Amino acid sequence: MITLLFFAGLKEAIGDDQIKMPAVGMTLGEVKEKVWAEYSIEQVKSCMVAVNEEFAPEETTIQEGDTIAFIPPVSGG
Amino acid sequence: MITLLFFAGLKEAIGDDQIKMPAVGMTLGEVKEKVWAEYSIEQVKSCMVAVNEEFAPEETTIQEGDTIAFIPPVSGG
Amino acid sequence: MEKRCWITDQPLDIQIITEKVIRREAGAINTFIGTVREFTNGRKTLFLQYESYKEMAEKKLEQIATEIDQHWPEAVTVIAHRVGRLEISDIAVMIAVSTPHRSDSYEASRYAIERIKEIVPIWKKEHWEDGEEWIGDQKQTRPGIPLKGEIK
Amino acid sequence: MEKRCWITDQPLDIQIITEKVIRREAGAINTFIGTVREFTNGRKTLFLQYESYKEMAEKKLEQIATEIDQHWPEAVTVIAHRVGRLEISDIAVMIAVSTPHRSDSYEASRYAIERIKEIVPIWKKEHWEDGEEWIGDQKQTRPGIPLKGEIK
Repeated sequence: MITLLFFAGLKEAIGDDQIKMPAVGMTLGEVKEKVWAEYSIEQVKSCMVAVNEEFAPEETTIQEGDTIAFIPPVSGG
Repeated sequence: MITLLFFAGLKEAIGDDQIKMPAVGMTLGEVKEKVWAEYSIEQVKSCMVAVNEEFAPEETTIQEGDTIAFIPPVSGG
Repeated sequence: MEKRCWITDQPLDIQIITEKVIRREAGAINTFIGTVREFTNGRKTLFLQYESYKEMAEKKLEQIATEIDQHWPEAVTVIAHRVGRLEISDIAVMIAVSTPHRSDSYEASRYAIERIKEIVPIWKKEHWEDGEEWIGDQKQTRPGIPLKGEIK
Repeated sequence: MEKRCWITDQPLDIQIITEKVIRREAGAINTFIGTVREFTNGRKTLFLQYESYKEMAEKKLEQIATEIDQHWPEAVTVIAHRVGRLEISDIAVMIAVSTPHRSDSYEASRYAIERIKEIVPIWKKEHWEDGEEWIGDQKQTRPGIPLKGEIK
């Protein structure tokens, strides 16, 4: 199982700040597709994704225990 | 009579922070020449001069009561 | 070693943060303080809510400080960002950089705030009199997507 | 109205000076703090002595703040310079500028320190282990001569 984290507007749209799902062996892109298929939230596709607190490309293969964070466009500062 | 003010290295070279002298009607350039003639300090000629707290060109004519400050290259900040 | 970059829900202390970078080798300190502004494009903000992905945000701030170390080896950098509810004029972010000479302090400080707006997972929600909105979610105000080269 | 530019022989207070520019209209504050550096070109400074032509120096600082008002109409500027004997790490000068947006705060702050080094009658004497010298007196370190256009 892996953990998905959602923040800011995406968290509000999903209705939860985290969900668990089986995804070991999938790519990050596939995980995004799966979340998109389930929630139909436009931002899921466009936002950046981090694996274990580091931005990662869509080709990344998910490992057991990974934490995947969906990072909407940031607005700190 | 007018008042001449000296600062920093020039004050130390002149040995005083101010002197009074008659100079009404003279130009600022002439005052510099006069001070130079008396003290032979190279910096007198090269430094900027302010009349009544404002930088002034050498052609300025001195009025009674003016305060003339010799401003060595500044090094604040 | 004390942390040089952190996220907190407590008020940021200008004096304490600045003092962290004062040292005998430095002759210049530049600080940047981002505060909550009341009006943006004529619209009145009541307050802001900042949220972060704290662990990653602290790592990314630390990455920015490391980038500064590389570009300006003589710089000492501190960065703090506040989260939670912030009122008008409250300090959201503070950067302090000390360097031997002044140019570097300005450049490194500027670099830090620009990078914060690019790569650090912190979001703000504007609360107006007539609504609220997560900033950065709209295409026209999207500073948040790191360049490809920044993805490790 | 309270003075926004001043010369003092007392320590400069970072908190107080910064707070003078915090306001609801501003979202950005840049501060520059010049401190006494221990080493310059490998030579060890023991302490510095700053001297000013106080009345004129305050006028010139005020002139710089006015120039900033003209170039950056939304800026609020405070500048303070300390004189007398300063030890290593003591603050000699502090500039604080607040603006609605960050670019202006950096630019105006930088403008202020560059102008201070050009037109404000303040001098420093370096005291080294093996001597002392008024800085600015030597041709090679002479930032102090205003351009002709600056003479009114």
